[in-house]
Amino acid sequence: MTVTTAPALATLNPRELLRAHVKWRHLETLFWLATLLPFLVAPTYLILGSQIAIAALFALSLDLIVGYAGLVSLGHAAFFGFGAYTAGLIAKAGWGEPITGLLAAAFAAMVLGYLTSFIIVRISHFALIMVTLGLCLLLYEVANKAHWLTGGDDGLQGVRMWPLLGMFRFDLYGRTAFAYSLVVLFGSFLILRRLINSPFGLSLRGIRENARRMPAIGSPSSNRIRTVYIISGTFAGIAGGLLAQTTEFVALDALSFQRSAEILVMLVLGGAGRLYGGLVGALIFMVARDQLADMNPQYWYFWLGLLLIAVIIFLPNGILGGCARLLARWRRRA
Amino acid sequence: ADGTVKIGLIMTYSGQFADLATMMDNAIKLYVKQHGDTVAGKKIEFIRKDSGTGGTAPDVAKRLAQELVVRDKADIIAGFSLTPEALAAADVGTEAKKPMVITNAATAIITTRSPYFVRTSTALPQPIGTLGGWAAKSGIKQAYTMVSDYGPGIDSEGAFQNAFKQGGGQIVGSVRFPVANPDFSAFAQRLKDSNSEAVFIFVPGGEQPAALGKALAERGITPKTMKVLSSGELTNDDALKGLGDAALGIISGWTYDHRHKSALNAEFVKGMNELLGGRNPDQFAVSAYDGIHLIYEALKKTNGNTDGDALINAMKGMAWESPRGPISIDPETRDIIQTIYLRRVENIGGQLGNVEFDKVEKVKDPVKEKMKADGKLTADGLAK
Amino acid sequence: MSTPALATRALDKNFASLVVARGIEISLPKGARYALIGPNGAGKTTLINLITGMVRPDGGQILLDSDDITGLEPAARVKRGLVRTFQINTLFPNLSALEAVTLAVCERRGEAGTWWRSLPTYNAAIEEAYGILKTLMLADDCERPTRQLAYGQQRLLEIALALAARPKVLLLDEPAAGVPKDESGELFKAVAGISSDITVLFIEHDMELVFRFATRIIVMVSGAILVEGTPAEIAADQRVRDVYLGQAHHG
Amino acid sequence: MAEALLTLNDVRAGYGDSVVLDKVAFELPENGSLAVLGRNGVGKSTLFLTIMGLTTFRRGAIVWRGRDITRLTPHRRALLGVGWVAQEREIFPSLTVEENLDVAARSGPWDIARVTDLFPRLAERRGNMGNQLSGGEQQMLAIARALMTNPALLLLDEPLEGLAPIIVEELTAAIRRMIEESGTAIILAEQHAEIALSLTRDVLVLERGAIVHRGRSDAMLKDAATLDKFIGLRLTERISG
Amino acid sequence: MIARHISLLFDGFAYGMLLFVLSVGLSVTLGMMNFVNLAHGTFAMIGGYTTVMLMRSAGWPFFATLPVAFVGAAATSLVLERILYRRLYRASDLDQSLLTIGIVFVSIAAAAYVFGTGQQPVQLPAYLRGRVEFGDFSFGIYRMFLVVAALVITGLLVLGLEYTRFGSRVRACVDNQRMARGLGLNVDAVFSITFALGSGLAGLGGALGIEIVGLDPNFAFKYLVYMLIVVAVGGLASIRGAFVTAAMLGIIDIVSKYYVPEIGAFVLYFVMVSFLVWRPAGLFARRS
Ligand SMILES: Nc1ncnc2c1ncn2[C@@H]1O[C@H](COP(=O)(O)OP(=O)(O)OP(=O)(O)O)[C@@H](O)[C@H]1O
Ligand SMILES: Nc1ncnc2c1ncn2[C@@H]1O[C@H](COP(=O)(O)OP(=O)(O)OP(=O)(O)O)[C@@H](O)[C@H]1O
Ligand SMILES: [Mg+2]
Ligand SMILES: [Mg+2]
Repeated sequence: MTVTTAPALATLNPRELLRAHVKWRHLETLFWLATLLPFLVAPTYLILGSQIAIAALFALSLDLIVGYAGLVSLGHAAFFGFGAYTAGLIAKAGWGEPITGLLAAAFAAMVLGYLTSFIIVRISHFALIMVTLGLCLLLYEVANKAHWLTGGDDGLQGVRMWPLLGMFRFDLYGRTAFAYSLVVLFGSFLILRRLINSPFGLSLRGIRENARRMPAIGSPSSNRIRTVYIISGTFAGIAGGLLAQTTEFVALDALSFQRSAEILVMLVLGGAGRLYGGLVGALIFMVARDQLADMNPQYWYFWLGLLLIAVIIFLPNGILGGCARLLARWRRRA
Repeated sequence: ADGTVKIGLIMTYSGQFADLATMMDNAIKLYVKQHGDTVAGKKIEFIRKDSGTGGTAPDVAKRLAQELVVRDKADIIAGFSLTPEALAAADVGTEAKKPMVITNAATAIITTRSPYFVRTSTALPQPIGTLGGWAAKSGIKQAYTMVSDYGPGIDSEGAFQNAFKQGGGQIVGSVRFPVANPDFSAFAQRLKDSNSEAVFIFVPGGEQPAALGKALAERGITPKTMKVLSSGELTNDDALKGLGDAALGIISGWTYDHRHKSALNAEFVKGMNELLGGRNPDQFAVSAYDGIHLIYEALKKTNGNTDGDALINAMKGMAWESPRGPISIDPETRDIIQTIYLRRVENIGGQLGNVEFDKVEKVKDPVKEKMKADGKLTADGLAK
Repeated sequence: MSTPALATRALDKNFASLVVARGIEISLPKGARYALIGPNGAGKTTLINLITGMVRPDGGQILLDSDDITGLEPAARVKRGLVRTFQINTLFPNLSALEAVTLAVCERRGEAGTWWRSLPTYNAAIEEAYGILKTLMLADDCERPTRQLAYGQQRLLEIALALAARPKVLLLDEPAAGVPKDESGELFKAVAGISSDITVLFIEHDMELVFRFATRIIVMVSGAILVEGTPAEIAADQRVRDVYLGQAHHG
Repeated sequence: MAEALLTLNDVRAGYGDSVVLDKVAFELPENGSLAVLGRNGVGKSTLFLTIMGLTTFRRGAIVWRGRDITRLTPHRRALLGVGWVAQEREIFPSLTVEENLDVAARSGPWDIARVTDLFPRLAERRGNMGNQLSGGEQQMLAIARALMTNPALLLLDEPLEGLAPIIVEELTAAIRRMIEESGTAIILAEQHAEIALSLTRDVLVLERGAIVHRGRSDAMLKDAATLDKFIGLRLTERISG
Repeated sequence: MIARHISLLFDGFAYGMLLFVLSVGLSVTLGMMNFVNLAHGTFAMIGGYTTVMLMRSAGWPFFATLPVAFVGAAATSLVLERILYRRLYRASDLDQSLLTIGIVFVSIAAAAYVFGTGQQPVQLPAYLRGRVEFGDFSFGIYRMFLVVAALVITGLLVLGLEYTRFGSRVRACVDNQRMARGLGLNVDAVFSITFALGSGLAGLGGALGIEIVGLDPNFAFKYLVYMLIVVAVGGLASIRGAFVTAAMLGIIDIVSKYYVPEIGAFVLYFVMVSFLVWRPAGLFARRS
């Protein structure tokens, strides 16, 4: 055999090449159908399910900047927490209507994103990681100081949600919570999926691949970066809002470094820059943690740690990345 | 389940506050070892849930509470290392009508958030308020307060200042340090500048008590030069080991010390030493021990009936002898009524330890007493 | 005499003590084919960096169609048709050639900001990108990730990206380096062929190409312009031989 | 006659799963010189990388002075005396020019003094970071750096790219001297076929990863037909015509 | 009055030196080798427990335990480097973070299992405790000791890494492994040694830190943020940078907490953010 070059494509329509990347696969349909299974097979796991969906949305929003634009943030909890407190405070103030509350959370996070975006476009790489972290920690301290408003370390109490759509109250089993989170997740996913597969998405990957070249092809990178940062923050805020509404409680923890780090871990675990990476990562991380913690409440993270290490060693670029690679190899062999 | 009673334990088994859970869990093991695992003909079964995932995550705590109810069909939930966890889970207990026995979380208002909360640890203002009152009584004129800048810290600051002022004392200054704060020298300097006669200190357990104590010592602030008053954390075994003689003379108002003299305590300490490989139990341990005792006794009273309201009613007003002394559950607030001990750090046979030199009996949580006085409390102890 | 397509006035730039541009004055008429030559480290690439705004000048002005673009962002200059290639490949390692060029085309057409339409629906852009790749002999490898392309192929992709921007003024930094002779001939034909009213300034060390494709030649030495003239004049210039050409070349 | 310096037997190599080189075999005598010609993407650089041990090796053997080095790690090969000038120069960006040379240095005739009078420019830019050099300067540095290792075999992957004609002259002269005087062997990939052929004794033409022609350089230089067939030199004709 | 400020400054400086000894190892592994080694704290913790165990169980004197702490951490890191880190030198920052977070988890659990969840107080020898008075200045003895230790470490490292060929070799290997190999550098060896050095320093830092910041299983994670801040603001790969930054942060932190304790928690983060926005590459950026 000789040099492996692609089959002569002169005949093939180039659009097909690009469409191949974006077309909706059966596997995806399956995946989303599968998310409904818990209702039938695991009705007592719905609360966990809703929290997984929330984490998945959070991870997905992070993937936008980390996986696609290549801007690593270690402070994404800032948006998550900001959204959470917004949703929580509105409900506490007496307006417990979930959907409008969620929109408010999104808007608040968007504003926060807009304000911080001015700072973050000026830096990159390690500095960016640390600045995002720093901003998040600052926000955390502010929330802690604003005891009168946020309840500080005790957490925000008295959050009361009205029934969803005036019909479904948030029940002990978490049926409403799960359905609600799932719908929001799916909706957001569709939007973000489209965004990823748009020219804008392509330009984000361009920024990730070579920020120096972008201006030379006439791309105003910093606007793009700010836009995506704001969008990402907005969806993180939605995730936070969801958590506040479904748990009817907000704690400082929503703004903590751990949150930021944990969500990044989930994303990388699943595979950054892969659309489904965040979802898979959140799913596997949270389920693994829940199960391990039940088996061994004191030392479970020993096993979780091993899991992370194993994944990174055997499936570089996360679970999806690794699988993709194995699949490709297997295809070539065949 | 008919044959068994399921008790769900929600504690920070892992993470930053894991040591709390270590203490509490071992105390529970000890109690079961001593009193068997069947009560009123029912087998007691524990389901352990870790709420310590990634720091303090109340959403997790609440989820765990919900799952204990809907999946594990737990009859009683106990534990709650931290205030936010308890507060987040309050509604679960209320909706599911399941008793929730708090064995640590110490913010005063928790029990006012659900009629199914019962507390066997302490409401911080209990010991701290007592300490403040005692300080004023014992003729201390001025005090400076230093607390960690978070819920419990702020609670104790308030409690001490109120009690101290009511007793005629004067607060000459106060400062709050960040929760994460590796170095205290700046605050030590401020304290020194204040030339106050006495200082009240609250820091959470862990590495900070020792660090703070050392910083004070480096500034020449020791009980010899300034009266140092504090909660129990600053004078627990680990802290004292780190502090050394600089700690001699620190006065603390607290609920429990393993040196407390009583047959029951001696047995308790002995048992805990075995389980903890030589370490001595602290207030976390004893609170959990009492928590399980309360559950056992309540079950006996109801003959194994695990109906939530029945159990809560059984618990209300229950009184017994704990390793820390006589304690009871206030039927109005469902919070603990206990003896607060005033102790001084002394050298006992080459080892530093707390020596009780005074005590105030049957102390209630002053915060809720005030709420009651102001009519802010409903008949069953809930916030209006 | 029409206004020059591109001109610089007294451009200055120092890197610390090192002078890389001193009073640079060039003026390229529309449709001109200029070559910029000079010893290694003379400041040729830096000049392109200055013109395209990737390096800020210490002093001087840059005029495009006689309006001052000195203060403009690099991207904005590209939008006005001032486009460059890089001497050292500056590509998107994990994008396929097709994606990269399509991206460039979309940017030019101002479509790269829209996030609600899916990429494959941008028919025209994709076709155009594919066309460019064809002319540069990259069609067959157009869906392989850039990093997997041979160096020469990557050099070609450099130019493809530039062409995708539909330049009015095109600055090529050693476009033919790493490309076999005959292909580099094709390449220059492709570039020269694009349209006669496009102004081209190219840096090249391959004298055969220079003498063949340049209508005029600018010679830079240590940050300053030494001479400017027709190929014949330059080939004859003794100073140019001494500092740059060496003895082998005789017109 | 003495054993060959470097021998490749039926080598198949590539990147990961994709195979690039196949059935590549040749022998290079001590202080021999070999030109490797071919269009873009035929595998010239891959050949060099394979000799350095930096590709996925699949079949065949590489023998160095009678010793099989097929499984030897790259740095050991370098220590044996293989010097490599990568096509993309691969200067260390966070090292100064001087440090770039210094990290490579091994005892022998070539030292900083000697390389800097081959490329005086480098002396002037001594303190610059690797990424603050002009393209040509980087090329010079890459060559100089390889020389600092005082190799017995020098792999030159398009070393003339981006160099001013006058430098090219000096460099080619230097290479010629190396082959003739210091007895260094070279393998040279170059787009300027004439220069490559005029510098070397033997030539080898690759196409799609396989050797399609081997012979004497001078012969090929004269034989326009073959040249045309494999690399096409119409260009020169066009210019003259 | 003056005396108070002198001792404040001194305490700030000493606190800075604490941050320095905790972080300097990281500016080797993360800075020089740019491996996102979030498990730095793990190696610090190993050093800490080594010291505690030797002092408590084996009754070693404090000073004797320090070299062991260094070696212990270095040795452990060598093993991990062989089986784990080495595979990821070329991987993305993200993969590296994931691996090292995994290691942190494992190490915290392991420490909790082996040593228990409690604090590990140490009793320093008398001559390191308490304070000395110069007139009306008073300085903690241990703080002075920390300062000296930090100065020594800095001196040695600057000499060893910034003025020797080894330093540039490391940077070469980090810049471009393939080329470094091609030039005959034994990349694996260089990395192993450097990594061991960084982790050894972490271990030493951990041992020196206990007295002030205590030691429990969470140590591996608790101070990570501080470590990262020092390295980031100081500029990757710059030992001097780490030193100056640590000193500066320490002083700013202490002084601000003294004058405006209300915002005590903000200052450090605020300073970091503004510095990084002003100088993204850090104060003493080595790379250009
Ligand atoms: N960022 C920088 N800092 C300092 N000096 C630099 C920097 N960039 C380039 N230089 C120096 O400026 C001079 C001009 O560089 P430039 O790339 O313009 O040369 P050139 O004419 O393009 O050379 P070549 O023909 O080799 O590409 C070189 O000597 C180079 O060392
Ligand atoms: N990292 C890689 N992964 C996969 N394939 C590669 C990689 N690098 C090169 N190739 C492929 O290997 C083949 C040979 O590449 P190589 O760089 O050896 O060609 P070359 O002869 O050096 O070309 P040039 O003259 O442009 O330098 C090309 O088809 C190229 O696409
Ligand atoms: Mg140049
Ligand atoms: Mg090549």
